[in-house]
Amino acid sequence: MPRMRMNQAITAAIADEMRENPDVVVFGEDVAVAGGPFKTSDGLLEEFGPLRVRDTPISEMGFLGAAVGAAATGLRPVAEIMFIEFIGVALDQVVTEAAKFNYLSGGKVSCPIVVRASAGAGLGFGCQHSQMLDSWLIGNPGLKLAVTSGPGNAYGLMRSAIRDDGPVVVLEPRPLYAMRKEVRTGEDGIISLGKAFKRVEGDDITILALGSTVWASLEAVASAEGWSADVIDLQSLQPWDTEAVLRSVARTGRLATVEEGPLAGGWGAHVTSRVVADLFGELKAPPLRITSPDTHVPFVKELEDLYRPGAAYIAKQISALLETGEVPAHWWESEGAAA
Amino acid sequence: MPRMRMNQAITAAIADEMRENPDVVVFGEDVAVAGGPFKTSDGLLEEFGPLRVRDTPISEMGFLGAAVGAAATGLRPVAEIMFIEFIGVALDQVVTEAAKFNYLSGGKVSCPIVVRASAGAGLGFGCQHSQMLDSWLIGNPGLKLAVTSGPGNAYGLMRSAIRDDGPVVVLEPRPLYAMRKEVRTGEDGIISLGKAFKRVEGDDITILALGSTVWASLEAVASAEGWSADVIDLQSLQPWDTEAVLRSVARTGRLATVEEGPLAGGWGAHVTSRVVADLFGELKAPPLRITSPDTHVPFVKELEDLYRPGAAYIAKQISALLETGEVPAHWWESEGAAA
Amino acid sequence: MSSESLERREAIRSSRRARYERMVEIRVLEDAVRALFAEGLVRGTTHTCQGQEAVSVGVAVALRPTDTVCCTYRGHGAALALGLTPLSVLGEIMGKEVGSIGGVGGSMHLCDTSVGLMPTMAIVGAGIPVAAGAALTAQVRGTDDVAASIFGDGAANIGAFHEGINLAAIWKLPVIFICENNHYGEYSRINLTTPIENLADRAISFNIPGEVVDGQDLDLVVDAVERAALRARAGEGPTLLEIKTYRYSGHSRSDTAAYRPEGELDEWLNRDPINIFGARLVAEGLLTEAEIEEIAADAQRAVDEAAAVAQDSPSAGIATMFANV
Amino acid sequence: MSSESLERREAIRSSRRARYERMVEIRVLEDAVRALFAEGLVRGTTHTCQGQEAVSVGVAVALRPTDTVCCTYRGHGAALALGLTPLSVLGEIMGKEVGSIGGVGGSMHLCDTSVGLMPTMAIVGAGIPVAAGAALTAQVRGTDDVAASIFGDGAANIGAFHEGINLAAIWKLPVIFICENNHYGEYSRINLTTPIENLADRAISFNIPGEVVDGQDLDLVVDAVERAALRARAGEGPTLLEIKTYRYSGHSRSDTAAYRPEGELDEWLNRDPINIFGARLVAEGLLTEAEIEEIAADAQRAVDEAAAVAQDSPSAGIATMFANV
Ligand SMILES: Cc1ncc(C[n+]2csc(CCOP(=O)(O)OP(=O)(O)O)c2C)c(N)n1
Ligand SMILES: Cc1ncc(C[n+]2csc(CCOP(=O)(O)OP(=O)(O)O)c2C)c(N)n1
Ligand SMILES: [Mg+2]
Ligand SMILES: [Mg+2]
Repeated sequence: MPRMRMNQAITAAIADEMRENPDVVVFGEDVAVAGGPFKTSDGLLEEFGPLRVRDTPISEMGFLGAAVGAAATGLRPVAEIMFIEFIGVALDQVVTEAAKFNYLSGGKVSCPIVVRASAGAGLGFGCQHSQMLDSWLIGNPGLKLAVTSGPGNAYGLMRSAIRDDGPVVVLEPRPLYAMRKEVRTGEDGIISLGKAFKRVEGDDITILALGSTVWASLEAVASAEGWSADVIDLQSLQPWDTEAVLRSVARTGRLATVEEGPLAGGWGAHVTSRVVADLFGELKAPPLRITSPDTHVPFVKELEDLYRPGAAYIAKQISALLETGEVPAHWWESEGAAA
Repeated sequence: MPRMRMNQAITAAIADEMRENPDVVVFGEDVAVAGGPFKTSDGLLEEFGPLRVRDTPISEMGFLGAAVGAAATGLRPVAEIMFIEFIGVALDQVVTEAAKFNYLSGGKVSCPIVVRASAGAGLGFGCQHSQMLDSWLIGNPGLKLAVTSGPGNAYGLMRSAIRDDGPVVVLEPRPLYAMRKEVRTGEDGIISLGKAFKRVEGDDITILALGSTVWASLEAVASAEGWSADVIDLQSLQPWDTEAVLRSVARTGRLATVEEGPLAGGWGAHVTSRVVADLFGELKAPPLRITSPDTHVPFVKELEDLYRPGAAYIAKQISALLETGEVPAHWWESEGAAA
Repeated sequence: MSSESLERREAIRSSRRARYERMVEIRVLEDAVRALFAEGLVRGTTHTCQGQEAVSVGVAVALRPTDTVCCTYRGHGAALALGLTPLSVLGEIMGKEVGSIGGVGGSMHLCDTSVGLMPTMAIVGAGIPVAAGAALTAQVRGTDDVAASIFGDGAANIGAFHEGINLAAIWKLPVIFICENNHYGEYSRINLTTPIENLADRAISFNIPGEVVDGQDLDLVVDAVERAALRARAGEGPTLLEIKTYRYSGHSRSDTAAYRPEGELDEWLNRDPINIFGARLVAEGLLTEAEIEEIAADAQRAVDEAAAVAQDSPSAGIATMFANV
Repeated sequence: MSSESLERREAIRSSRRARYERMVEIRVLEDAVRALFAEGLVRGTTHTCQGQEAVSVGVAVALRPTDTVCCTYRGHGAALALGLTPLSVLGEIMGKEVGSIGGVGGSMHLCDTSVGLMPTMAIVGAGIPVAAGAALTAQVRGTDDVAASIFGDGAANIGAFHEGINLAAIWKLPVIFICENNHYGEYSRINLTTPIENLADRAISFNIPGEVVDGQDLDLVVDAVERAALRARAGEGPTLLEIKTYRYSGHSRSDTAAYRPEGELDEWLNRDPINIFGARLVAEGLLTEAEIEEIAADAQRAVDEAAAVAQDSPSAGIATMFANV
């Protein structure tokens, strides 16, 4: 299996789909000549030419709209939103057009667009360039949403996203672009949307993580004393792998979600509400949400590190839950935390 | 107390604030000469003149951006988004600019904008004009969110929203514009953002409702046999009245949220996850979410009525919860429902 | 339905008389729609296009059925012109299974891919970049299809207009931007929201041709769209057409259009597109006055019958709520 | 800090020599910023403006401190020109309490209301309608303040540009739209993304004056912005200025600008705004060659000192995470 960085794995997935299917086209700001601001499309222009790989003006509404029209007439556009925040100028095309076209055509017009976007904190880009923003995207019927956590699923999810007949948003945590791992490529490497991946198995609690928090969670578990956990990388949020999650929680009896992003509107609430509805009687403790505080992403490293749930904090919260059977306070609620 | 329709109460609230504060200005598409597509600004142009009450081009990004700039320099703009879906072309200005300006100015630039929007299903406007879309708005630090359920709180919340020093979105369920009730006007009628309102008191369960679902919930409770409920109109989603909700659930031991909108990403999950975290040991049953299915809003009346949680369905779900101690299936999961 | 749509489309492409008939059909259907709403037989809202028939028919004549067309909520006329049957349009408006998308959409949401009609969009301006995207497909595949977006004067002030046309210009996409200037966006006259006289001048921003077209004269509309289509098919890129016309009715169901200056409607009624084209066909010897009466009666009969059939048809069933999500 | 900002602002408004000094200060500070990043002393990203100093200083000279200015992430030059001190800019870039917003923002986020600088925005085009809104405040209150938005050539392709200018035009708002055309949006030369030669021509879409300005000549920039401000203060509405200039550095920290055609940078270096203005002041007898050297050395010293002070200052503390949300 080849070793690659996450950005290379994304490029490889797109290239593999482009080789198989002439309908796949790629566009976005500086994705062609420059190979992408994060080098997620390096070499595509050279291999597939300027008809299929294009730089756009700074016009997110324009080029996502063009992706919708191209998809509705037979292409499979992969469009890049450089930072997910920028979808705020173009959300309409994704959620109100693309996600409804199949419905609004009586099933005649499918809209297979992939919107890729870098997301998340960790690199000191400040509060308009550091959010996950999954909360904007999870509650829109007709729209799928996946989040990559490394080269392997970045490859596998991207291929599924391109093959999917509806619109899919793929969030790529920016700090992970440089992560290098072995990647199963080819058909075997494809990961279905909606499938979670259990990264570690354990007994006392089920930890659900996504993107960057997968690694923090694994680190927390590795250092855990006296307890073990299932660590499940959800991979997809819409749809999400209800079955895998319920199965795990039914066994462990406890649930923690580890989310990068505000408590308010975070995906953990959505998943938790379902788990509680189904497994209330079997839960040994209240579900625990480990999130960022309800504030903007700070620029300074020490603060940004605090913003993102880290391994030590995750371990601490889970240990507290296991010990007391109660949900501990968030760090920012503890006495003197913000002083 | 004067009797008024909800749209008149909104107009009255804006007018009262405009009389007290010359910085309050109003704009949006056809809000001035025509008095608003839903007559929520009727007469304002006549009383306050064209400097303060303006029709805009069809440019949501443009006029919400102008609201941000005007607010940042001292005015208090009340801008109308005709149907909340249209914020999809302008979300950036509300969530990425307005909500962050105070932070990004070290507290020097507050951004007191009010974005009013009609929302929700019930009038046969089809799937691009019938959603609540609270899920786009709840997870953005710095942004407040209120939902009116009738003339009284439409008046009271609107006045608070205009006085608030940060950006506030107020969702106004469209079918309620015509609802006529007595309204407490003046200072006494003002309702703080973040305060819930208990509309009925009962013992067996706490029902949290918002907007249109308040009325469906009250009807369900009125017809309930063998059980009674606290019916709490949340009124605000961001911030939401954690204290009132926890107090009630601590007493009743059970929780149901009644949401118009998809299960995925709905506000009920957010509230539920908090209640479960705090009151796990005291809950007598799993929290129940009563929502719309994860689909687009259908046009036909019978289907749209099904889409919106109705009184009979609410009563049925709650009765089932009380009887079995388990969360019943959603109607669309029942055998043959979709046949 | 789709072969019937195609036939209806070919009819107006090949016959001038059929074009007249189609304009009349649109007028009669739109009047019927307003009546149905007035009687409370239909719910929701509707946006009719009486007075603008020559634009719809002109575009449909000039384009091929394999071309793609993006329309707005004010889409009944364009849909009928492109080929959809009165039954499929009325059925949709009434929420019936026989409607063009099975009744799940209502008045604002029609679609028929067999004649190139994309889902009509109820968000102002949304169809502009979408049409550019459809043109991209043609460009990538090397076909000579074109795409068109029909949108209103009000839409010329929204960002998607600027971004969509700019993108099409820089990529030289085969797309025609058709601004159907009926002089009003909802209740606002264009001069109150738009600082220039001719929206066609905005073409300068994108270095593409922009042309003002008389929308009350069907032949001129056909001409202009044909020329733009020729350019597009030849790889010369997009064109912006501003077709000036007038909306006889209010903006939507509930609007009485009291905001119009006195006499304005009458002036436009004097230049009614159906009358203008009818008189021309009479002068050309292609129609007689008696046939004109007949055509009106036939259209009325056909629309009434379609309305009756739709009325008696089953509504969209519960399964449609969950299909195609 | 705010009275110091005001003083620094008044300095360049009243003294030509101070304008020269300020341009030099900007150049030196931007070079220092790149060095700090290169050394790994600062994290995140940064966008510097070497070569564009005359635009920043020209705007700041022509406008009053009570006017409002919206800038982008490429805002260090404008901030210094408007009056912010090197310490407040460098402090912010380094995330220090002494930074203009206390270090919570970083390089892309500066603000100082005492000289009219709104929070700088890292979303392309966002400041354009925001400036229109600030102008609305002046119009509603009847003051003669104006607002300005400084944005790039790339921003002229985003919807907010179209909507913001159109709104300002129809409302005749006292606002100046300043397109700082440095010929590149990230790694794309303007001709690859924009189908017209002069972005000023887009003013035609809004029926407002549009003017191309030589951005390497400070006096011409001051002139053009002053004229536009006069119009605005007189109630005549907005103006679109396209100020042509060049970005000597790459787009951001990591960009080496390898995509530039050979010789292009050299051509622009030949028309360096600091040299042009310096030579003019020498010709006018306002500066000597020796003073020019001194000014450079002084600026270097001042910037180095500010950097050292910032370096030794406390970082934004944990309380700032929760303040002002
Ligand atoms: C983004 C957006 N803003 C506002 C609306 C509400 N709206 C529907 S139609 C309309 C007027 C459009 O005018 P115009 O573009 O001239 O088209 P016409 O209705 O005259 O055909 C408006 C404002 C909308 N549907 N979408
Ligand atoms: C809406 C949006 N899209 C994309 C970006 C990413 N981006 C940041 S700067 C930039 C280039 C802007 O070019 P230009 O407007 O010419 O300004 P310059 O950087 O040259 O000063 C881009 C694409 C962004 N910040 N916001
Ligand atoms: Mg119109
Ligand atoms: Mg530039």
